[in-house]
Amino acid sequence: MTTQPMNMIQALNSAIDVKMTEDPNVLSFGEDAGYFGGVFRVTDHLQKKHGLTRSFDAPISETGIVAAALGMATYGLRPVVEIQFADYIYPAYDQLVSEAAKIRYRSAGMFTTPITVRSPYGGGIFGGQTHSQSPESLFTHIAGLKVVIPSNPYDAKGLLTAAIEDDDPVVFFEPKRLYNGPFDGWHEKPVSPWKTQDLAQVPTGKYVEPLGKARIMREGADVTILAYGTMVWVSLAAAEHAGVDAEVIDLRSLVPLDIETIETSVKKTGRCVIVHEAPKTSGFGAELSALVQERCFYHLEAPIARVTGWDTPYPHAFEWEYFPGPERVADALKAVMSGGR
Amino acid sequence: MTTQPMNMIQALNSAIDVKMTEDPNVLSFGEDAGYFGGVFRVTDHLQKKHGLTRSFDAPISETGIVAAALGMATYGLRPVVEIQFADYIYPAYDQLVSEAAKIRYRSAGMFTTPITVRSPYGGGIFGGQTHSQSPESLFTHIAGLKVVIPSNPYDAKGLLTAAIEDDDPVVFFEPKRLYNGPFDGWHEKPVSPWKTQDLAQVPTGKYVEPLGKARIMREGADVTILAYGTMVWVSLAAAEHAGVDAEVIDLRSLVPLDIETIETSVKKTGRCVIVHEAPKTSGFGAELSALVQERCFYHLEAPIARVTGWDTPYPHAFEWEYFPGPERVADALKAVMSGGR
Amino acid sequence: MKKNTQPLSLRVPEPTGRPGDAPDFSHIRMDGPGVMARPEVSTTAHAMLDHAFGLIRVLDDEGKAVGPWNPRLDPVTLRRGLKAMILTRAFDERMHRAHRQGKTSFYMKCTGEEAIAVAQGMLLPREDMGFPTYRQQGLLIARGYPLVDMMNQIYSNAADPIKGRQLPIMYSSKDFGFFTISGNLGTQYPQAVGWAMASAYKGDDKIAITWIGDGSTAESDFHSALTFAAVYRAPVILNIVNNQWAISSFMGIAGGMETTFASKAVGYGLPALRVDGNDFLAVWAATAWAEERARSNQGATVIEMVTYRGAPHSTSDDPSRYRPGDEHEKWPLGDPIERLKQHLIALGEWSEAQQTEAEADAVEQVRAAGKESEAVGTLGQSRPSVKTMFEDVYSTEDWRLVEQRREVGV
Amino acid sequence: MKKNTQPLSLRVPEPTGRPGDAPDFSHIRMDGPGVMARPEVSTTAHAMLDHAFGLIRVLDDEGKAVGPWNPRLDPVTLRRGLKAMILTRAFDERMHRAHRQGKTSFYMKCTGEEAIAVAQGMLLPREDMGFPTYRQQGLLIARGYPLVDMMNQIYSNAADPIKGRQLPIMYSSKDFGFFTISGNLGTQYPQAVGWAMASAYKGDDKIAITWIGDGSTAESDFHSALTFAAVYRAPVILNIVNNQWAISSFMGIAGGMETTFASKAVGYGLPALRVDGNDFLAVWAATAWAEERARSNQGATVIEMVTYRGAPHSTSDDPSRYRPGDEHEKWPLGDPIERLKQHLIALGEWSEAQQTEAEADAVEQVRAAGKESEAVGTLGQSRPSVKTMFEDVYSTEDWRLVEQRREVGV
Ligand SMILES: Cc1ncc(C[n+]2csc(CCOP(=O)(O)OP(=O)(O)O)c2C)c(N)n1
Ligand SMILES: Cc1ncc(C[n+]2csc(CCOP(=O)(O)OP(=O)(O)O)c2C)c(N)n1
Ligand SMILES: [Mg+2]
Ligand SMILES: [Mg+2]
Repeated sequence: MTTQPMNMIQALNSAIDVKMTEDPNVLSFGEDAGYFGGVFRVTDHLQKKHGLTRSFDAPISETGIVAAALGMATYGLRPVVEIQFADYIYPAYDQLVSEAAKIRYRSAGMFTTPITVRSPYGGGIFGGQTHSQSPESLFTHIAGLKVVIPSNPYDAKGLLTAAIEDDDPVVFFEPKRLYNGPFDGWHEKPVSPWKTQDLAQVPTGKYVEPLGKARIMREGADVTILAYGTMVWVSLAAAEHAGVDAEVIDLRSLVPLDIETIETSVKKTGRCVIVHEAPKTSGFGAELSALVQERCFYHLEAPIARVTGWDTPYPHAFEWEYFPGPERVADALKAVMSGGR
Repeated sequence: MTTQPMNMIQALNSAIDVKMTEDPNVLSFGEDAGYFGGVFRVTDHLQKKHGLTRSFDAPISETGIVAAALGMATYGLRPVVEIQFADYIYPAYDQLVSEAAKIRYRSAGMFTTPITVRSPYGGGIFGGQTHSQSPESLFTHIAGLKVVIPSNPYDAKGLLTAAIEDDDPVVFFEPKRLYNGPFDGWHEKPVSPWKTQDLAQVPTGKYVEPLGKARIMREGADVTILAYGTMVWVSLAAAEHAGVDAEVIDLRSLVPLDIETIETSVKKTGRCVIVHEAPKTSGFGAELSALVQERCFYHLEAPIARVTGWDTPYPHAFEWEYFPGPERVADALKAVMSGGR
Repeated sequence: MKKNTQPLSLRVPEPTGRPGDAPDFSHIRMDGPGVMARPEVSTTAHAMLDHAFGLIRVLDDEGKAVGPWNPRLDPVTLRRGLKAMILTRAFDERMHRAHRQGKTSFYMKCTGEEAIAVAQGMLLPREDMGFPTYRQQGLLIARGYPLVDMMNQIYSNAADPIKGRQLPIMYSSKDFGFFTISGNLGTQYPQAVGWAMASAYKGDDKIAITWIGDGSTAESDFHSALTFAAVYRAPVILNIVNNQWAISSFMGIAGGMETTFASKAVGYGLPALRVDGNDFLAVWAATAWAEERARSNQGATVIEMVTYRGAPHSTSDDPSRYRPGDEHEKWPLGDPIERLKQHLIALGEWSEAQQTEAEADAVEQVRAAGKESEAVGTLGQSRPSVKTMFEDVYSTEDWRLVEQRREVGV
Repeated sequence: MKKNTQPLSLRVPEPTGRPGDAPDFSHIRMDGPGVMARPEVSTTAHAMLDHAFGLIRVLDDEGKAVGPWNPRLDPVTLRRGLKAMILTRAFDERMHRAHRQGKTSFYMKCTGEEAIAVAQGMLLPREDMGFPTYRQQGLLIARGYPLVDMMNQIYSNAADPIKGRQLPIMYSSKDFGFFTISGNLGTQYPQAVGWAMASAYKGDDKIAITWIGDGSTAESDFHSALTFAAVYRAPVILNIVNNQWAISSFMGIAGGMETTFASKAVGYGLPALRVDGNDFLAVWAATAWAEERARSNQGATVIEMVTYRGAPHSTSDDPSRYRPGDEHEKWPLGDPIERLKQHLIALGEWSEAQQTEAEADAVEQVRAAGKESEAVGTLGQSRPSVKTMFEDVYSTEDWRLVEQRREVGV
């Protein structure tokens, strides 16, 4: 298949475009997502190419967007909707938790809801507390929902394609800090654009990266780092910074979770550091820590460490103190290497 | 102070009544919570006693109820609102997460929101998937919210009083299975009413149980059980059933969490079992497991175990297979005692 | 700078009557039968504002069908409607009793509201999806859904079509155009709009119909549904079933003392019809009007069905604690079954004897279904296999569910 | 059984013009100045339905104040209003420039909408709490809030009154009756209702006022706000600022082509006023009417302010990509500053020279404040101490925050 260097925005756009071309039941809508193509331009050109009724603007009602998508999905369509920022997904929370997640179960499979809810998430863009949140764990707790987070253009397209084709509702969080380049958390250094990266060589046609398979971004012997989204790149930088031979695992999908890859790695390394941007308490790192501990207890040589956002809202002026950067991750790596005491 | 045997409904009612009597800024409202006194009668008689404007019915709009309470709180009132079932709190999720939790922070303390959001939660009442949920972990992830769950009438009154007096927003979940008696999960045996229990001797006047203090319900040497709500009684029954000398800790408040009591106990016993009714993945048990592991790693003699609801919606016909009963908890205790292998 | 002459005070609305009081319905605008005009289906919402405030009625006090909304149904259809309402009521009676007998944990009746779902279920084909609340059992019954399947659901037994997953009465039937009921109020309303949008998107000809209670119009989803319906001109019929009560809260707590529920359509530019919901013919005619509008690509209609919840909210409820005991008797729009019966008798197409026979027949149908369902088992005596608890969470079981299922040993 | 004559199709509304097209505002109902009657404040909502569809205007094309809504303001007040609008615009200009200079990460202007917040901020005392969106900076400015404090917030510097916690322009000032702005659209609307209910509950005399954008009326909170306001008759003024655009979406995506935004009040039984939002006098008069209604315990009023968003949505936006470039110039209701200036000149109370002087003075005030604020520091150059990051999460720091603060080493 021909490939092309793409940034993450282009890769996501291409995934939707390819699916819309292939399947007339796929359509896309959201706030400013039609004519304008979305505030981050992920749905750019789709209206022009596929027509007004297949890519359109929606009223500013996140609950209405998800509810309408659910109704469409039970009709047989595969709507891909955009929530402008993950910080604004809460008004739709009831429709996602009480409806999307439960319609298949409560109807014994009579009705199903193959919707994809895309939403840019995460910080590092000076967005303040309402343009920076990482609410993924609020969805991983909900049986019936799938939760997917890519870290690079190649996966973004492959995973979004899988999400659209998936017969279950998928919440697809896009690390907006990575839209234009692989940001590693050294925020004072210039960011290199995606085109220099292998994972930005994206096939122009259709391909699928299956949900539930992690990607080992770096093999290593000493410690396993579990990360997703922007934190994958921060973790790679941190491993280098700390000079630790870390195995960096990009989870890619939190639900379903690739427990095998995690377990194999931690059993090999005997150590584990978990990194995410969301606040610590009840973040997805808690679940990962619990799972690793349950399954690898007798292999662990040090306590599992979590490096996360603080238990505060995301503060505008303290972006880089809040953001788990490579130094904080490196400190955790070193601590874990020395037994965590 | 004179005490009186009360069931949990009466104790909660008494807490609100006492506070309304003492403080004209305390008021109560919710769906059917006024004239009728609530579908579980927790606000019974309050309208008659304190007047129409201090205890009234609200439109069926959970988001409106919470938002109105927030507005009132910023004016200086201390509203106590009822969400009829915890399963119906999601429409209010945005107001709780984006507003209640953040108003103090984002205004640097200029505006504060001392609201109490009461809601019956949990299963064991044949309520099916929309009258049985335990959504507590979805609130523990939100910095700025407090989350409190009593397990007996005495604590219910003392903690609810503390919640109303607290200057932060408190989500107060009431284990509805315990409203009338201390249910231990042996669902085929008759339930003894509260009046036979010490913790149902409730002072008629005002007292406060501070938030953030756990209660050790049973001292023990072999293993620590962390539980809250109905699961406290299930855990006590399980310890007996398993014949294990378990220390049973009733957390009472999840945020703030009494980490000291937890840490001290697990360091003593070297083993830990966590029990909750919510689904396992990203339940509050995950956070507890991660915390215990981080703080007591070198004291642990077996993996920490979680006994929880399954990762499915709450199924009407399989209530007792879903509900973590004493047998499942006992199995976990035994497994942990034998090293968890 | 403040200009108050007297202190403010908080107003909390109260119903006209509480237990012990005499019922008083004077606050409800009642127009006589036949007085409301029937506008063309293409009329703009703004040009028919009156219909948001008036009351469309066809049957008069003598059981005669009068005025422009008379749908002129043939006697066969009328008798089918009457029988379906009778059957619905008989079903409700029996299942309510089944609850008292401990055969189920829960039941909800629609007593007094039968005309709505029955007429609409008959009028619209099954291909048109209904997004119901828990008081539209009449839709299934009118469409001939097997009573025994309803009972199996109520008993969560081994033959329950939805495998014991839901609270009793939360039916689901794709084939009968009955969307899986949610326990969460209001959520179905914007979903119906989305479903209707999908039909339009595909260039199909199916429309959607949905119902919401007076109390539940306060939910957020009501607003998003009407917004989306108006903006995308969705082919959907949006019913508001105003039965005066929401558990113990009278409709004033949802704003019903300030204006009509039908008038909620005005702010979205949607046409509204306020209809006597206890008048089978009025319900039919209004629905047919809305149907024509939807099918001809002219979009959604909001219909307020003015009725009265004759029964307790559910088996968990006791209305004698919060409303006058004889409110239902005094309800000015009467009983839908009585009124259609009277109409058919007035037409010479029905008799008291036939009524008695139809009632007996309904009881017998319900009894037979009950026997069949109880043979499978009532709540707790029979149920689907435990391993189904882990199915249908996702399209395929993930490792967590496999492990958890194994833990249960199934 | 289906009756369609032709397949359904999905309608997606489109604006009358896109880049390159000629602006076309013919879809917006425009009444002439002075034509709308001024009902008694005690009029029922139903008796003044017309006001939800008409347009209240006072200033005519010559700058004369005409009709029953003329508030007959004295020249001192008028000049104060004009100057506050000029200052607001000057502030916007400078901060927009500050963004281009890299001094802040973000800014939002209210160009063309100044009359609304300025008139309302002057009319209502500070004890009345305003629950704003991000385009009511005029409220703070009209009430004399220090410009330097606004800038300090925008720069998240060490003197930021809210300690660098929020995105630029998300001001908060209890003392000036300005509720902490939320980045989440709509949430403030029902909170304002709750605040007003609290005032009524206490028997006080304070009222609340709140604003929402045309686009944001689609949010759930809009519905809950109007429901609660109507049911509890809350003393609150509910403004809908219809500036025709919501980022790139024209108001038709919020239903604005189906009916007026003011008419959204009808379904709640609330009175509605549709007002020329670029007419300082009309804004003043309508607000005074609503204020009187609220203060005299007659409840809430919905006011649609018809205006136009002259500037980009924010510094992150480029409207030339989605709307005709000259739409603002062609906007039929003109510019609020120009119109009030013209009025004052027509009254003989103002001159072009005074205007030039006032503009220069405004620029100077802003420049002085800018100097003071920049002396503290612009974004990234100065900020509150890092340990404040952990404060105000709760009334007291819990152990987690203590530990996390220590981890940062502060
Ligand atoms: C989101 C949500 N909130 C609250 C409830 C609890 N509840 C169930 S029925 C009901 C009353 C509904 O009244 P109405 O809408 O008038 O319908 P009716 O029962 O009269 O048919 C309430 C409050 C619920 N099921 N879902
Ligand atoms: C809940 C929520 N959803 C989406 C957004 C993103 N957003 C910010 S402003 C805006 C447009 C608002 O338009 P309108 O209400 O008309 O106000 P205006 O900007 O025109 O003043 C959107 C969609 C948000 N801030 N909050
Ligand atoms: Mg009702
Ligand atoms: Mg706007």
